[in-house]
Amino acid sequence: MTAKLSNAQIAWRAAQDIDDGAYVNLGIGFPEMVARFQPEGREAVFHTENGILGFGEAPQPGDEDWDLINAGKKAVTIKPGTAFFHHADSFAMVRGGHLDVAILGAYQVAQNGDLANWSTGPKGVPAVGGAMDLVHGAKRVAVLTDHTTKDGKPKLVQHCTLPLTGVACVTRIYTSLAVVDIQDGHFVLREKLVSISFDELQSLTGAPLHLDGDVADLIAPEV
Amino acid sequence: MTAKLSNAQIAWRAAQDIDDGAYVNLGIGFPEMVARFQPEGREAVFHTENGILGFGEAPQPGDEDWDLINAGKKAVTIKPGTAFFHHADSFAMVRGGHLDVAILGAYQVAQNGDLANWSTGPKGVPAVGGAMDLVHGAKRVAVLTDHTTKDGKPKLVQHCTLPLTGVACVTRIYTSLAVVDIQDGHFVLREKLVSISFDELQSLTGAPLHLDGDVADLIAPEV
Amino acid sequence: MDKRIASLAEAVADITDNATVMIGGFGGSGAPIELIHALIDRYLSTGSPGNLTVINNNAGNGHVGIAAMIEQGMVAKMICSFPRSADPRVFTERYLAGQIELELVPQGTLAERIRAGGAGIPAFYTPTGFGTDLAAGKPVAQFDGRQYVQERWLKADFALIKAETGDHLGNLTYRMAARNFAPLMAMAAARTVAQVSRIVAPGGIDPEAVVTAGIFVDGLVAVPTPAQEEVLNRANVTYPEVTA
Amino acid sequence: MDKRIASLAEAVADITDNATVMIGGFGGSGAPIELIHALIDRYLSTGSPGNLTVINNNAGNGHVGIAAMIEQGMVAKMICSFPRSADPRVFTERYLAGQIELELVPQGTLAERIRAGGAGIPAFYTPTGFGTDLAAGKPVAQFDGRQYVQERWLKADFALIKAETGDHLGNLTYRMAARNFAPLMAMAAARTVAQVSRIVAPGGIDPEAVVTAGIFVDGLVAVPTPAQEEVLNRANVTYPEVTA
Repeated sequence: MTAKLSNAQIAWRAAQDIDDGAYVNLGIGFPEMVARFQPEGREAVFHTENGILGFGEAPQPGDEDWDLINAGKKAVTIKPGTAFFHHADSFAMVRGGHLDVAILGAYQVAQNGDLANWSTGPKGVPAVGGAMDLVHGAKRVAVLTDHTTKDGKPKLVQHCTLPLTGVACVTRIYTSLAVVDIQDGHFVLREKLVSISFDELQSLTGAPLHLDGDVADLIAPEV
Repeated sequence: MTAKLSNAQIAWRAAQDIDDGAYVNLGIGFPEMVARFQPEGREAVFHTENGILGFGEAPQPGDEDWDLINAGKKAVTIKPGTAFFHHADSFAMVRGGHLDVAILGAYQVAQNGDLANWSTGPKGVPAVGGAMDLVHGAKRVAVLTDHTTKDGKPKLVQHCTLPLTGVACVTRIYTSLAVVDIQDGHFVLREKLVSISFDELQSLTGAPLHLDGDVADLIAPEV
Repeated sequence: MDKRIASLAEAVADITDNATVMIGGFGGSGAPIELIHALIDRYLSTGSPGNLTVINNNAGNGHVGIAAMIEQGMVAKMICSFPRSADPRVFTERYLAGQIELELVPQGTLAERIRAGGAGIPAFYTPTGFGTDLAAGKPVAQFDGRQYVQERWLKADFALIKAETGDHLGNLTYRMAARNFAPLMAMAAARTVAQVSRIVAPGGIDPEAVVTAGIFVDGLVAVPTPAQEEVLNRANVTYPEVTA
Repeated sequence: MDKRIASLAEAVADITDNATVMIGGFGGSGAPIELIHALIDRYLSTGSPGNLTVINNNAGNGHVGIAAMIEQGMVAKMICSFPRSADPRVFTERYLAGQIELELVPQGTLAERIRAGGAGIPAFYTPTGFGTDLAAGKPVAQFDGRQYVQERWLKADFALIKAETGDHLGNLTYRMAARNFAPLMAMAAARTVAQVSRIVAPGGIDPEAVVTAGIFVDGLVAVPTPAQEEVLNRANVTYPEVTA
């Protein structure tokens, strides 16, 4: 069993790439952790689909106001400079290319940037939310994911077999083992854990990992 | 020379057809006079393209605030219940069918409801403003006009010869001599001045005047 | 002009069988619980309105609000982006049993389709959903080298929304993120009724602060201390209350 | 984050030759006179930016603001709905002499095209203009038995707008009908600069009252007592002042 980053560490790594003042949308669940790890001196402005820009952290338990929630229906708070708006204006921000980065989870990402993250197939109740809008709006669409499924199958694949969220939309993938860019229809390896060899990583990846310059060490603190 | 209604009297007549609480847009110039003649006990809500609903009368000279103007760039006032909004919301009100009536001027109206009121031809500087939006938005599109041009030519015509503002959009015409509806591609005479015969009126009209029930007397007070 | 309606029962009296009803809210924020429950009351006492198509971001949570409408069998079809919730059993069971239809729409497309309905735009192009199952069968077109999907407007017979302050003319303000879909739905429905926490005379809302102008609102009913769906669900409330 | 810009000159420094510039305002209400005049100053001292395409509802009035830009020869093309005014001579003379291009757009279509540019909607259908000269050559389509014209989004390299209060993050409020096109243009331009009468720290604007969220604004510059175009024109002001 290879050592790998925890979800929190993956989120930490993704947070390092967010500039001060960036407008950011974090997907429901795991990607929401990114907000905790903003580097010292940088402050991103967080957008949530249901009509808030610049919201703050979760309130103390018992202080929730259920008119003040994020897209995951979790209570948030306002900060100086928060703005409220309706859903059409909210998605104008998304679709109009005004967000600097959207960070989402994934079931599968293909080497051309196709993303599958909303449906595991025809069974059950389908639900999409704002994911299909986010992947075609933000300037950068990043994915946070374990490098493989629980049973060891690649999540970085040649072609997605699950229903697509968007075509050729992902620009960077932060996994439990590596940082991979999508470039000209290829996976390009940017960083990997020191503890894993290129060949091992390739064997856990469903499509060729290309090289474009040095591969840096992927290092994340205990968080 | 036949007796005819003054512009103010035409505006008065049009005002009688506006219900209490109706949402109304009045075109620049002559149609603006309609606001003066709201019948006792009725109060319409006036919309102006540049983002005000429910504005009030002109301010006293010297009291103008030039951030508070109507589409004709004339100063207006606010009233209790006024709302401000941006241009896209303003034309959502128009295009979305939320206005009860738009009242406009005309160069020509055709028997199928085509309206020409924005351009007298290729000479000069063309300018359209919101007219083309208004004619396709309001539930009723009424026109105020002299029955003929200054040199006696019909303004109610078989086909417009001037550039169109909109196709098959006008529903009623208030002229200096008559009230005429557009119905199934025909002019239908509803009211005429007592002093003019049907044949005289027909001779001043560029397409057949149909009858559908009684023709009422067109009576307007001195205003 | 005075658009005030005296009672919740009166506010929902015009909704007919087979109607399409937009209901404001995103999860519990902005959910017009009292209007919805008044509609359920009417259905339970008269058998109408039934066979409704409901447009909302979600498909109900727990056993109150839209979930309670579904539970009572009033809803034939949901148009929504995210029919999941903390307790989605009511919708899920009926959906899996084929007893309720679902039209799944990406959230931004849902919002834009409703706005388009209100703004007189019959169709528009969006990059959202291109190449996915949710765009299957829809016209596509290329603009400036990029592919887009054509989406149609969405209109409704009625909209039931929750606002914060309303004046007699129907001008509305909202409370924080409870705004969400309400201003759009108010534009897109033939008849819009708002429940508001506070009714004021015209002039009681700053003209700059009006979010929904009165032209989009047909009636408003005062509900001074509205229930919050999230709070009801955390208390395991069922509507109507099961009495022994 | 602090989007304040120290001077008007700095605020307009990035605008390049051949740029497309949206300028807020409807007639004099909302016209960002000080930003426009700063741009004219730059042009007069450096010869740049020239050959501009300007998007505004009108085409200038008198000899200040956009009329003064045209008079100085900076503007190659106007996109507007109503190039008439109390004193339209500057535009009229150049237009009739073939020295300036005009794209005439119905006012509601102009607003919606700008909103579409800001909202990522590359094209939409509208009933406006169908069957008229202004729709000549545009695709048409039928929806539910009615004919519509396809219109494209409108974007710009820069937007210059006037607002009332702005905070350091770029959140803006407007003053009465001076709002008009500004919130749309702020969305549709790659770079938006606002002149504001008052700058406040974040928190100085009620989150409910924000009309333009900071995400749409790149810079703001304080102009505490802005000139009103209408007042300048009634006083027969010419910019720049003709000195003896």
